[in-house]
Amino acid sequence: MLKTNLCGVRLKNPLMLAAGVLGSHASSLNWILESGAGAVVSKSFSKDPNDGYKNPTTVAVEGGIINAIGLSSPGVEAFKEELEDVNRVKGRSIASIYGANPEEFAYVAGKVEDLVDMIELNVSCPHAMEGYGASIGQNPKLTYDVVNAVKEAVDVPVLAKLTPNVTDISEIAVSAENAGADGLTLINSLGPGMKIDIVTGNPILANKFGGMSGPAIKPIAVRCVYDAYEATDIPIVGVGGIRNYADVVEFLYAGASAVQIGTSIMYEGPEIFGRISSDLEEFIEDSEFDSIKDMVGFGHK
Amino acid sequence: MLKTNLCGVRLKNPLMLAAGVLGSHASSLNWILESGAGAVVSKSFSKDPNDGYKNPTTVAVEGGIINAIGLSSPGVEAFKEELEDVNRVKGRSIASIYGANPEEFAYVAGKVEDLVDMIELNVSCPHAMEGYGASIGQNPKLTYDVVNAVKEAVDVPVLAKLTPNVTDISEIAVSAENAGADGLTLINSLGPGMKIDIVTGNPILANKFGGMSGPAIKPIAVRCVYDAYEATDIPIVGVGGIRNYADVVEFLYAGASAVQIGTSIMYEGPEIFGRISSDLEEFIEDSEFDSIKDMVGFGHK
Amino acid sequence: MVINDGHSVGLSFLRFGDRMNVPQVIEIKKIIEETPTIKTFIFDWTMVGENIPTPGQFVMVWNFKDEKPMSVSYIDVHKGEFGITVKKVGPFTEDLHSLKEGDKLGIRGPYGNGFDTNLKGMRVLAIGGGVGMAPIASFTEEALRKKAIVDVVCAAQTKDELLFDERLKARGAKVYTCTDDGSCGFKGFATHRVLQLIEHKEYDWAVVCGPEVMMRPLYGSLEAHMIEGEYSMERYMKCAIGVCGQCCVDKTGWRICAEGPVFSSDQVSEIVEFGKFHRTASGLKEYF
Amino acid sequence: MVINDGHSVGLSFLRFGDRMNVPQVIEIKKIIEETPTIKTFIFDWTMVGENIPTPGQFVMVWNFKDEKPMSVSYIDVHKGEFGITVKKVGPFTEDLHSLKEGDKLGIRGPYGNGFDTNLKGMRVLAIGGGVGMAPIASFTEEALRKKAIVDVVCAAQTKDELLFDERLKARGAKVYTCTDDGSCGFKGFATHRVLQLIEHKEYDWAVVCGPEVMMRPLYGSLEAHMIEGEYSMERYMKCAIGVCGQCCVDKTGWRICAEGPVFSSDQVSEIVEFGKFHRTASGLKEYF
Ligand SMILES: Cc1cc2nc3c(=O)[nH]c(=O)nc-3n(C[C@H](O)[C@H](O)[C@H](O)COP(=O)(O)OP(=O)(O)OC[C@H]3O[C@@H](n4cnc5c(N)ncnc54)[C@H](O)[C@@H]3O)c2cc1C
Ligand SMILES: Cc1cc2nc3c(=O)[nH]c(=O)nc-3n(C[C@H](O)[C@H](O)[C@H](O)COP(=O)(O)OP(=O)(O)OC[C@H]3O[C@@H](n4cnc5c(N)ncnc54)[C@H](O)[C@@H]3O)c2cc1C
Ligand SMILES: Cc1cc2nc3c(=O)[nH]c(=O)nc-3n(C[C@H](O)[C@H](O)[C@H](O)COP(=O)(O)O)c2cc1C
Ligand SMILES: Cc1cc2nc3c(=O)[nH]c(=O)nc-3n(C[C@H](O)[C@H](O)[C@H](O)COP(=O)(O)O)c2cc1C
Ligand code: FES
Ligand code: FES
Repeated sequence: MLKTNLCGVRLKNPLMLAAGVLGSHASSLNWILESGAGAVVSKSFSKDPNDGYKNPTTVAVEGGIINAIGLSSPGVEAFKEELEDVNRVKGRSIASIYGANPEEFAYVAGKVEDLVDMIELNVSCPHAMEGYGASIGQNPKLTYDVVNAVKEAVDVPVLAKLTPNVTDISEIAVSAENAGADGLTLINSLGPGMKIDIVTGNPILANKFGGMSGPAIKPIAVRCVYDAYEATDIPIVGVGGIRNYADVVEFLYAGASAVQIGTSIMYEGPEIFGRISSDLEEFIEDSEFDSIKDMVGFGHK
Repeated sequence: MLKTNLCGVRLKNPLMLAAGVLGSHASSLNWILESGAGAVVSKSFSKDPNDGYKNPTTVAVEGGIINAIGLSSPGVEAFKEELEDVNRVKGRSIASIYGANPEEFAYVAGKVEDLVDMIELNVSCPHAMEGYGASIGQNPKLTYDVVNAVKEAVDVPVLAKLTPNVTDISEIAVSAENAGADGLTLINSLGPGMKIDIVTGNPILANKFGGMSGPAIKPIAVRCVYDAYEATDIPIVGVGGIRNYADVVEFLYAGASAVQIGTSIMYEGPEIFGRISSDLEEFIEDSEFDSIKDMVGFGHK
Repeated sequence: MVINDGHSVGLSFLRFGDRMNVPQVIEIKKIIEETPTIKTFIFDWTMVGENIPTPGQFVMVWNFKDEKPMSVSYIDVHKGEFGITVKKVGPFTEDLHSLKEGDKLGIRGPYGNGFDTNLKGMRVLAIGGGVGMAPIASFTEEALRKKAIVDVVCAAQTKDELLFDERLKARGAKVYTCTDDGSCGFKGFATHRVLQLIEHKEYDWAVVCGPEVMMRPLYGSLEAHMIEGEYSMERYMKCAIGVCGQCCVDKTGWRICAEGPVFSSDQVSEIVEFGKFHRTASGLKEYF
Repeated sequence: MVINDGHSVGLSFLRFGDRMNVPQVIEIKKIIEETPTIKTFIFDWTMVGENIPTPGQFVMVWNFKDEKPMSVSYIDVHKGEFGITVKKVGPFTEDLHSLKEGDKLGIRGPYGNGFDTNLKGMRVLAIGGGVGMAPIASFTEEALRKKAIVDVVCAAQTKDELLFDERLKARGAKVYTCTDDGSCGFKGFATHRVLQLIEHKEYDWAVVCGPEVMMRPLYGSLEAHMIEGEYSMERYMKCAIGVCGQCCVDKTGWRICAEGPVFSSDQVSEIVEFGKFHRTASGLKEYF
């Protein structure tokens, strides 16, 4: 009943682990699959190793956390070993990758495409090509170039994961679609936000700013999915603040074909996947829907 | 001890009522002044009357609400009567205005400048000049034009209130500064966000989307203030999610010279102003600061 | 987990106050035709904490096109039911009247302060005009339960439109009906009926709900007779959670949705617009 | 309202779990020089609910430049105090060692599962190597309070570096010291000392904390002697709240910060990397 399909890839249910949360090792990815996720997305990794930012890298805020892990990554060579150990019998494995430019994205994607079912492009990292501190995903042209380069390099389906921190998310979504993205993942963390300690005046995160995630960002994530569903014709993976089956239903209605869960694992543990699966199944049984597919976009009327 | 100064206007304390919250009538504005606010900002009003959107216009979300009141306004002529009745002995009165183009903004500002201490420009409303649904405050050029037109029309200090829903808030802030804004107010409501009812599939707000406000948006508001403080040299009024004195301190450290409080009145009532004043005073007494001014920007080091 | 209660599971991470502020979509359990223009709608309701409605409070009702305030006219905490009673006056209320049992509505609340019902042993005059009888009915039942002695003046334009007179009689209140056309009981306005009553009978407390053009002169008469009490007011509502400011009244600024809708006689004297004007959705004044 | 407790007022709208996850900036109440390289820092702490640390748990310590995990080495719920014990090994710990009483640090937590201390009447062998004695000390005090019989093997490289041997002796534990250079007690590694002990004495339970190169062979010996127990592990930590995945261990994927840092003998057998490798900040494996 929860079975569905995303860009031609079959999923036992529409619940996926979000990138960067318990996604650094095969062992934790497998634990999440065993806990009931239909697919897992790895922590974003790059060509070369990267330590990320100093601690504090996370701090709690109302309704969630802000984080600036800083895209720590052991580099693609080391991470291939992890991907090889992911138990793809239990569920689907998706590699999240990042890079400084289209070539780096294409290189990393090519290195791992045989080991995964899909590739997700984290185009929300600061880019090196222009002088200022924006990110690839805040620029339609750069987004196009990255998606395009990866699509030319690999055969597995490619998801473009977009940042909500733009004036017009539909514009970026359309760019990614035009570049050949098989699907979109919305949203990466919000803001960024910051929290300042009132005793010392220090911004708490070592990086000062961090992306916001958790239940507080859900209304904005749902709206981004809703907008992108109207603007494009490719499947959408909804992510941002999901903590229970009702949140999943909201994302499906908004137009998501599948969803990802990240921060709420902090409150609920990996068991969240099993719990939401069974609640969702019960919801569908009690409803007039026959399948996940029926629910996708139901909020557009 | 809490006395301070914003764009040359003296304030008995840095706490102000945010636009659109209990700001439609002189009576509620006076109530807020009596409750201890240093200044009140009116609900944004326009040249002509406007009913706003149908209900539901607000719905609760994690850590706040989303609202799409739709800028209801009785029009400037009717609103002048309210402004005349504001008790400016108790505190400062600020008119928040909106319009479809620079001329309308200037017209409305000119009509009320004698009745208020400052004017705040709500440049976050959808504009009529171009075809798409963005807002003036998402476009540096339009922001410049509106601020410039109002500055030429009036003598009272002018605050430009900006939306956080842009790729780069510093860019807009600098535009407003270049156009002559005396100060900036950051941030208007976030997103927008949406909430969909899972039983019927209906977006709950009649307008489908609504701006998010309340404690959940604070990290993003603090970051916007922090960024604008680095990018400009004009005073900043911080707003977004303030619920207690610690939140106020955070905004001051980030670079705000004064703050506004809106949604938290829903949880705390108008008494929030008196409570925060006295907590803030105690905080300053126990600290090494001598005044509000000392605290402004303390988080930048 | 069933779909309705599932919905509240979906909200279980909102704090209690926040959860109240999201419409709960539930089925209409029962519809009662009270008069040719008035129907009562009964709902199942989880009676816990602030969720439990009290007389004088209201809920916001969402018909998926608009959302409007309606007083709670019926409360059974034990059975887990409450009701609203709706008079057909325009597009929204017409739409509600077209619904059938089993149809769904979104409900959030209850909101507002409600009436004081701790009136044991007191002689209470409860006055309702038209659909203003809705909160008067739930008030009277609760006050009677708390051993008050309640006389009700039930006013309507005509006999067929008398609301809840039988229901309250059956509960033990003394009910005085009064119709504009004299088709039942006293002929004339509630104001006159009340004047007659209070000149001949002693009351310790009054509770009033109805059109403000009715409440204004009533307030004068009751004050003249030194009968204190509470008055329930209506203003155009948007948020109902005390933020938008739409429902604030001159000169105090009080929010009908938060400090009200019920005000004491003393408070009413400070509400200068009482009986004079209210404001439309845009905020423009409209005189009665 | 004072400035410190003011800070928690500022957090009072975060739910409890969230509040724990924001550093509370507090003064160092007392600093104790334990050995030439180890200092203990004592803090005042509000002892309510999940805020109360238990032996084996850790806190994240923020020195305004970096943030690192430190075990709780001392707990006095009654006095409202807890302590951490820090060995100088690099930039962060050196900075802590340079601080004076009255200086401030940010503390969040406590985190992790902690040791089982309900061991009434059981004969317990508690083994700590180096600064691994920090959680062993708070464990031993709590277990003694709960009427366990505790023998402690306190290991260090040299006599001056022995940690908490006197403190635990004073509390009623039998303490066996052991130094690599033989400057005090047994000469040699803890592993050997323990082997000697368990061949001659019966134990029902063991509790171990120290370098993994020490714990790995100890685990072998204790298992061989059928002595079950708990082992406290360390991994590079970032979030400490179970989201970043940095601290997960092969093959189970368990998070040291959430499912750990304490694991039972049975669990340890499933942690294949135990004693073999850990991961650096970038995620690269580093073999011991
Ligand atoms: C606290 C409170 C309790 C109420 N209780 C009841 C009740 O128990 N039974 C009942 O039948 N009616 C009640 N009302 C009035 C009810 O809300 C209106 O009759 C209804 O909104 C009319 O909507 P409509 O579209 O049918 O008519 P419309 O033609 O739109 O309006 C008719 C009149 O209703 C009022 N109204 C319209 N929209 C609103 C709004 N959003 N908020 C407040 N008033 C509005 C206006 O005065 C308007 O002139 C209550 C109102 C308030 C404020
Ligand atoms: C659960 C737990 C409890 C701990 N309890 C104590 C204790 O009670 N007393 C004590 O002295 N030390 C304790 N440590 C170790 C302590 O965190 C490190 O000694 C400290 O982080 C070293 O930082 P540095 O900058 O001084 O040295 P560095 O030169 O940066 O590091 C020295 C070694 O410390 C470890 N380390 C560095 N950063 C981290 C990090 N963020 N998380 C985990 N390990 C890190 C690494 O293995 C590194 O090789 C504990 C560690 C963990 C995981
Ligand atoms: C600690 C942490 C690390 C993250 N790392 C990544 C990452 O490496 N790549 C990425 O695309 N998104 C990353 N994200 C964003 C999440 O994948 C997700 O988009 C976001 O957190 C919103 O979902 P949530 O509210 O369910 O967490 C990270 C989020 C968190 C909390
Ligand atoms: C119900 C409501 C109405 C608002 N109306 C206006 C408005 O008319 N003009 C404006 O500039 N901002 C308006 N705002 C935004 C607030 O002024 C403020 O910027 C925002 O809510 C963030 O602050 P808060 O979290 O303290 O509410 C409104 C906010 C709310 C909740
Ligand atoms: S209806 Fe919004 S404040 Fe009362
Ligand atoms: S340190 Fe982040 S999951 Fe353990």
